[in-house]
Amino acid sequence: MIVVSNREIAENIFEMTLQGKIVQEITAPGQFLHIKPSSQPMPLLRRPISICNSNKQNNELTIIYRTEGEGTTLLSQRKENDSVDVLGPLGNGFSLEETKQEETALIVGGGVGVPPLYSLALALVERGVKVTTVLGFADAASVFYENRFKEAGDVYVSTIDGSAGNKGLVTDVIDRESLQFNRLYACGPTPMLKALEENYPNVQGSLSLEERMGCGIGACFACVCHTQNDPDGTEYRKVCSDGPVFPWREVVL
Amino acid sequence: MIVVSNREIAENIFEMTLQGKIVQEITAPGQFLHIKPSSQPMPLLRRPISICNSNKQNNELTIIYRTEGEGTTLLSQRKENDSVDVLGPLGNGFSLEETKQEETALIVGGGVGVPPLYSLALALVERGVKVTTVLGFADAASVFYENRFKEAGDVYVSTIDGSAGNKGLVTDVIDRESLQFNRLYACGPTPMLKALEENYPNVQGSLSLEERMGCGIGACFACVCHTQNDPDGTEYRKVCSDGPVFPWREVVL
Amino acid sequence: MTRLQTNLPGLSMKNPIMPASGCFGFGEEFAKLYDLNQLGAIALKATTNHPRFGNATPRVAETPAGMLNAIGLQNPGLEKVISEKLSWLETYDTPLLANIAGTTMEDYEEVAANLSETNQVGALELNISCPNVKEGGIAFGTDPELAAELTRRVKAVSTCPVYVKLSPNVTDITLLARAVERAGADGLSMINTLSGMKIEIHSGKPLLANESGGLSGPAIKPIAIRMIYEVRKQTELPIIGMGGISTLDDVIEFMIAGADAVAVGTANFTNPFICPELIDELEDWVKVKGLENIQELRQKGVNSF
Amino acid sequence: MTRLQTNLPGLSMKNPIMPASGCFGFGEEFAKLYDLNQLGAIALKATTNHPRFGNATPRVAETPAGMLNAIGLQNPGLEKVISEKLSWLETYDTPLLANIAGTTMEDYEEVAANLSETNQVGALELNISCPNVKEGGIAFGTDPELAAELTRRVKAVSTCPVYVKLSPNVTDITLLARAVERAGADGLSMINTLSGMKIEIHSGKPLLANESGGLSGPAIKPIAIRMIYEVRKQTELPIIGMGGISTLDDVIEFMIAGADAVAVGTANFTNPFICPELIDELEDWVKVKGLENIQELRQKGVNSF
Ligand SMILES: Cc1cc2nc3c(=O)[nH]c(=O)nc-3n(C[C@H](O)[C@H](O)[C@H](O)COP(=O)(O)OP(=O)(O)OC[C@H]3O[C@@H](n4cnc5c(N)ncnc54)[C@H](O)[C@@H]3O)c2cc1C
Ligand SMILES: Cc1cc2nc3c(=O)[nH]c(=O)nc-3n(C[C@H](O)[C@H](O)[C@H](O)COP(=O)(O)OP(=O)(O)OC[C@H]3O[C@@H](n4cnc5c(N)ncnc54)[C@H](O)[C@@H]3O)c2cc1C
Ligand SMILES: Cc1cc2nc3c(=O)[nH]c(=O)nc-3n(C[C@H](O)[C@H](O)[C@H](O)COP(=O)(O)O)c2cc1C
Ligand SMILES: Cc1cc2nc3c(=O)[nH]c(=O)nc-3n(C[C@H](O)[C@H](O)[C@H](O)COP(=O)(O)O)c2cc1C
Ligand code: FES
Ligand code: FES
Repeated sequence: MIVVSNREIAENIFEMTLQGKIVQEITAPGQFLHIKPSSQPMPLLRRPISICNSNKQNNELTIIYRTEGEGTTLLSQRKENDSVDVLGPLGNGFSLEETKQEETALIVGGGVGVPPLYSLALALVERGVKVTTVLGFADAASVFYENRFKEAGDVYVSTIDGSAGNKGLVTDVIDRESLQFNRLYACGPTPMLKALEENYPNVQGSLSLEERMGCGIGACFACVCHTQNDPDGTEYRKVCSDGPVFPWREVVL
Repeated sequence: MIVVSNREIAENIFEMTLQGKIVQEITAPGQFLHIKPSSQPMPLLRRPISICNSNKQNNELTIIYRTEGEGTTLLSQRKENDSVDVLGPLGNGFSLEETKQEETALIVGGGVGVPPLYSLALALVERGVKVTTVLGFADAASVFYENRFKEAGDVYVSTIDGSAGNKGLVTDVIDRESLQFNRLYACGPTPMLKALEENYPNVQGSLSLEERMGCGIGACFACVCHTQNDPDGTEYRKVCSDGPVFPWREVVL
Repeated sequence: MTRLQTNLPGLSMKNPIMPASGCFGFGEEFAKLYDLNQLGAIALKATTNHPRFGNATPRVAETPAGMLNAIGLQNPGLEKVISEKLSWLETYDTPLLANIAGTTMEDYEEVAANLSETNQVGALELNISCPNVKEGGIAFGTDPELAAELTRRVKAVSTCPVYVKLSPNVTDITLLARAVERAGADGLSMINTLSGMKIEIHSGKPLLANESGGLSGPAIKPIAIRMIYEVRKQTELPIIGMGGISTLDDVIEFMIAGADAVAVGTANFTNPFICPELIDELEDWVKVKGLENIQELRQKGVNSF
Repeated sequence: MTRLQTNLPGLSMKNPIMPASGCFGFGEEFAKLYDLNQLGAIALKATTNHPRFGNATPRVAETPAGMLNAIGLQNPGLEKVISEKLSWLETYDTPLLANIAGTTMEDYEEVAANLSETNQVGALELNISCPNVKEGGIAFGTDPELAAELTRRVKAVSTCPVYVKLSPNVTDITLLARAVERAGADGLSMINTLSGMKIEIHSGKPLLANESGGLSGPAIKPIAIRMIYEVRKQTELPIIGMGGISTLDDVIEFMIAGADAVAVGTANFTNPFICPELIDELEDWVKVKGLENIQELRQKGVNSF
C-alpha cells in the first residue's frame, strides 16, 4: 500500500493513512493488517496492527500505532508515497448483528487497543445503536481520538495518573458513572479485559485480543489461546484467524 | 557525512559526493573510506570504497562505486542530504614523491579500480609529472571518467568487447601504442595487476589492492597478503592499514 | 516444468521446492492464497499420536535475522490428521511429506504405521530433533544409537520411504547422518532449528513462555549450508535442505552445498507467496543457465560452474 | 565508576565490558581512536607458540546479521607478543586477558607458562574452540575429557587464573563447562563462533578460502544467551559472555542470562567506538535504575526486576 500520511498524534502514537485496493476487502471493524515494517529484509517478521478506520470510496484506511520497538519505530519513519508491504485484511472483526437497534453499546478501549474500536463505534451508530465510550490511557500525553469518538456518543476518558479525564482505570469510570449497557466491546491490555470480564460475568458482546504472531493467517500456531469450557485443555483458538475478536468468555484471558 | 549528490554515471556505476570534516584528514590519493551502506543495523559490515577526488575548501569528496551486491545497492539508494556513516580516510595512498618532475607516469585502471587513480592523476600533473592514462572496461556502457582523465593528459580506453575504444585488455593497448613511462600506477582486478607485473618486471611505481575486510583499520587480520621475498611464508601486509597501495613486487598478487 | 522435475524416494516432485514442516500447517491457509499443486511437495505439520496443545504463549520471538519458536508440536493428533487434514488434501496431486513426532519409540511407530497405511503420504519425515519437546524427544536427535534404533523401528512399520530430520544441536552431525543411513533411512532433512533464547530485559525474564525455543530464518543459513556440505561428503542419501531460505540465491546455494530439494520455513511468514515465487524464479534461472535439469546443480556440487 | 566495578579472578575491572579476542588485535589500532584505559579489560588476540600466518584469503564473509571468519589464528608468536605487544601495552592499567591457542597440549602449556610468567596478563583465556584450526584444536573444545585434561595441565603451569573459552558447536555445553570447572578452571568465556559456510553461487565454491569459518555477530546471540543461561544453572564460575553484543540492551540481556562480564567482538568492526560507548550507556543505565552495583543484575538473574 502507499503511505498517504504518517504523523504523530500523541506521545509516541502515530496515525498512518494508507491507500490500496485491499481496502475493498475489509468486512468488519476489528480486522487487522500484517505489516512489514521496513522495505529491507530485516526485521524479519510482520507486525499486526488493527485497522482503525477505512474509506472504500478512495481506497484509504487508517491505522494508529505506538512506537514500541524496532518495527513500529521503523514504521514511524515511513514517509508520504513510500510503499508499505501489507498483508490483509486479516482476522474476523466485531459482529454488528448481535447488537440491536436502540440498544446501548459500551465501548471500552485501553491505550493502543483503542484504534479498532473507532470504526466499530461509527458502524454501530450507523445501525442505530447508542454508543458510550470509555477510553483509558497512561497519561494526558498519550490521549488520542477523544474527540473523534464524540462523533459517536458520550466519551469518558481516564488516565492512570489523572493528568487527563478521570484518574484511575476504565473500570473505575464505569462504576463511578454507573454506565448502563446492553453490549460491551473492548480492546486493550489483558488485565483490563480480565477486569471487565470479572466485573460483568454475564456481559454480552466481544473483545479483541493481542498475541505475538508468526504467519498471521492461521498456519503456524504461534497465537493460540485456550478456550474457557475445555476440561482436557486441548481446545484452542487462533487469535489471528479465529480472532482477534472473540465473544466474552469464549477464550481464557 | 552528508550526501551532496548520488547519480548513475555509467551502467551500474554511481558517483556520490559526500560532505564532512574528515575530508581535511585525507593525506594522499588512494586512501579509502569504510562505509556503512545503510542506516539500519544490517548489513553488518562496512564496505571499503576508494576516495576518487576531494576538495578541502568545501569539505567534499567523491566516490565512484559499482552496484555489486547488497551493500552497494543500498548505497545507490541514498539520497541528497541523507547522512552516511563513514569511517576514514583509511589506509596509505600513493606516494607522489617517488615520481620526479618531467618524468612520465603511466596510470592504468580497470573497472572500479579507476576511481582512486583520478585524484592521483591530478596530483601528479600538479607536481609537473607527465601523465598518460589507460582505462580498461568491460564494455561501452561501463565507461566512465574518460574525459575527466583527459584533464591530466593522454587517455586510451579499452573494452573487452571492443564496444568502445580499443578492443582488448589494457596491456594490449600499452603494447600496441608502445607507451613509454618511468613510473607505473595501477588499480584494478588482480589478473590485470599480475599481467602488468609480469610484462614489466622492473617497473617502478605502485599498485592498489582489494581484499575482503572486517575492521578496515588493521585489527582483525581479514585482509592480509603474503610478501614476495619471504622464504618461510610468515611475512604479511594488511591491505587496509599497510596498503591498499603497495610498491610493485612487495606483495604477492 | 520438466527441467525442475525432482524424484526423491516417495516424492515425485514437479520442482525441488516445498514448504517446511510447521510453517505451513496442513496447507489449508495457503490454499486460499494460491494453488498448492504448484509446489514440489508439502511437508506437513508434525503429527503426534494424541492431540497436543503445545506450549504456553508467547511462542514466538523475533531475533536478528531470525526468530525463535516454541510451538511445542501443537497438532490435532493422528486420528484427526487422517480424517480431516489428509482427506482435505486428497484433491491435490502434490506429494506429501508427513512429519511425525513423539515422546517414545512406540509413539513414532504408531503414527508412522497409521500414516503410511493411508497411502496418501509419499514419505515420512521423522522429527527427531524438535527442541521444544521436553520429554525425551531431544535425545533421539543427539544420540546416534537412539536415532538409528528409532529409524530402524519406524522403517519396519512403514510402507513408504522414511526421511530423518536432523538436529543441528550436535557436535558432529555427520555421525547422526551415517547412523540413520545405516539404519535404513531413505533420505535426510536438515536442518531443524537451533536451540536459542531471548530475554526480555524489561521484565528480566525469557520472552518465550517455554524459556528456550528453536532459532530459524536467515541467521542460521551459514550453519545449515556447512552441515549439508559436510554430510554430503559422507553420504549419497537424498537431502532435503532447509534453514533460512528466502531467495533464489539461497535455493541455489543449498543445492550446490548438496541438497537435492529444499524446504522453505520462516520465509512463508514474511511472504506467504514465497514458495510459488521461488519456483518461478528457479525455472527461469535454470533456463537462462541452460541446465537440462536441476539435478545437475547438486550432482556437480561445488564444481557447478 | 565504582558502580560498574567488576572483580573477576585476575581481572579487576572498572566495568564489565571488554573487546573480544581476535576482534581487537593487541589494541594498537584502537588506541589511536580512544584511550584503552576506559575498557574493563582487553582480551588479546590468540597467541600461539610460533608465528602463524593463518589461512588464505578471503577470510571473512558477510551473512544475514552475522559474519564468517577464518583468520586461522594469525599472530606473531609467543616471543614477539611478549617483546612487542605486551611491552607496548605496559603503559595501560587495563587488565589483560591473554587468549592462547595451540595444536598440542604442550603448545598450550608453553604459551601459558611464558605469558603468565610476564606478570603482565591478569588471566589467561584458553581458546579450545577455534573452529579454524584443523590440526586437532577442535577436539579439545568438544570432548569434555580432553578439555578437562588441557585445563588441568595449563592450570599447573600458570601463575594467573585461567578462563576456558567454550565452543558452541557441541551437543551439551554444560558437560564441557562442568568438566573444566572440575579441572580447576577459574572462569568461562562463552561463546566462541559457530561453524558455518557460505557458498558463492557465481563461482559455485565456498566463499572462504578455508571453506568453512566461524559465525559471529547478532545472528548468534539467541544461541549464546541460551547457552549462558543453561551453564549458569549448573555453576557459579564467573562467565564472560559474548556473541553478537552490539547494544546496551544486549549487554543487559547477557548479564541477566548469567554473565558476570561481557566481551564485544564483531561490533567493533561496524563501530570501532562501540566499547567506550556501551560503557557510558551502561553507567547511565545503572544510575537511572538505581542499582548499587552492576553485579546485582547477574546475581538476581531472571528475577532482576
Ligand atoms: C491483532 C493485533 C492488533 C494490534 N493492533 C495494534 C494497533 O492498532 N496499534 C498498536 O500500536 N499496536 C497494535 N498491536 C500491537 C503491535 O502488534 C505491537 O505493538 C508491535 O508488533 C510491536 O512491534 P515492535 O517491532 O515495535 O516491537 P518489538 O517488541 O521490537 O517486537 C518484536 C516482536 O514481538 C512482536 N510483538 C511485540 N509486542 C506485541 C504485541 N503487543 N502484540 C503482538 N505482537 C507483539 C512484534 O510483532 C515482533 O514480532 C496489535 C497486536 C495484535 C496482535
Ligand atoms: C581498498 C578498497 C577500495 C575499493 N574501492 C572501490 C571503489 O572505489 N569502487 C567500487 O565500486 N568498489 C571498490 N571496492 C570494492 C568494493 O568494496 C566492493 O565492491 C563492495 O564491498 C561490494 O559490496 P556489496 O555489498 O555490494 O557486495 P556483496 O558481494 O554483497 O558484499 C558482501 C561482502 O563482501 C565484501 N566484498 C565483496 N566484494 C568485495 C571486493 N571486491 N573488495 C572488498 N570487499 C568485497 C563486501 O564488503 C561485503 O562485506 C574497493 C575495495 C577495497 C578493498
Ligand atoms: C513456527 C515453526 C514451527 C515448526 N514446526 C516444526 C515441526 O512441527 N516439525 C519439524 O520437523 N520442524 C518444524 N519447524 C522447523 C522447520 O521445518 C525448519 O526446519 C526450520 O525452521 C529451518 O528452516 P527456516 O529457517 O526456513 O524456517 C518449525 C519451524 C518454525 C519456525
Ligand atoms: C575476526 C574474528 C577473529 C576472532 N579471533 C578469535 C581468537 O583469536 N580467539 C578467540 O578465542 N576467539 C576469536 N574470535 C571469536 C570472538 O572472540 C567471539 O567469541 C565471537 O566472535 C562471538 O562474539 P561476537 O559475536 O561479538 O563477535 C574471533 C572472532 C572474529 C569475528
Ligand atoms: S500467527 Fe500463525 S497461526 Fe496465528
Ligand atoms: S580489515 Fe581488519 S585487518 Fe584489514
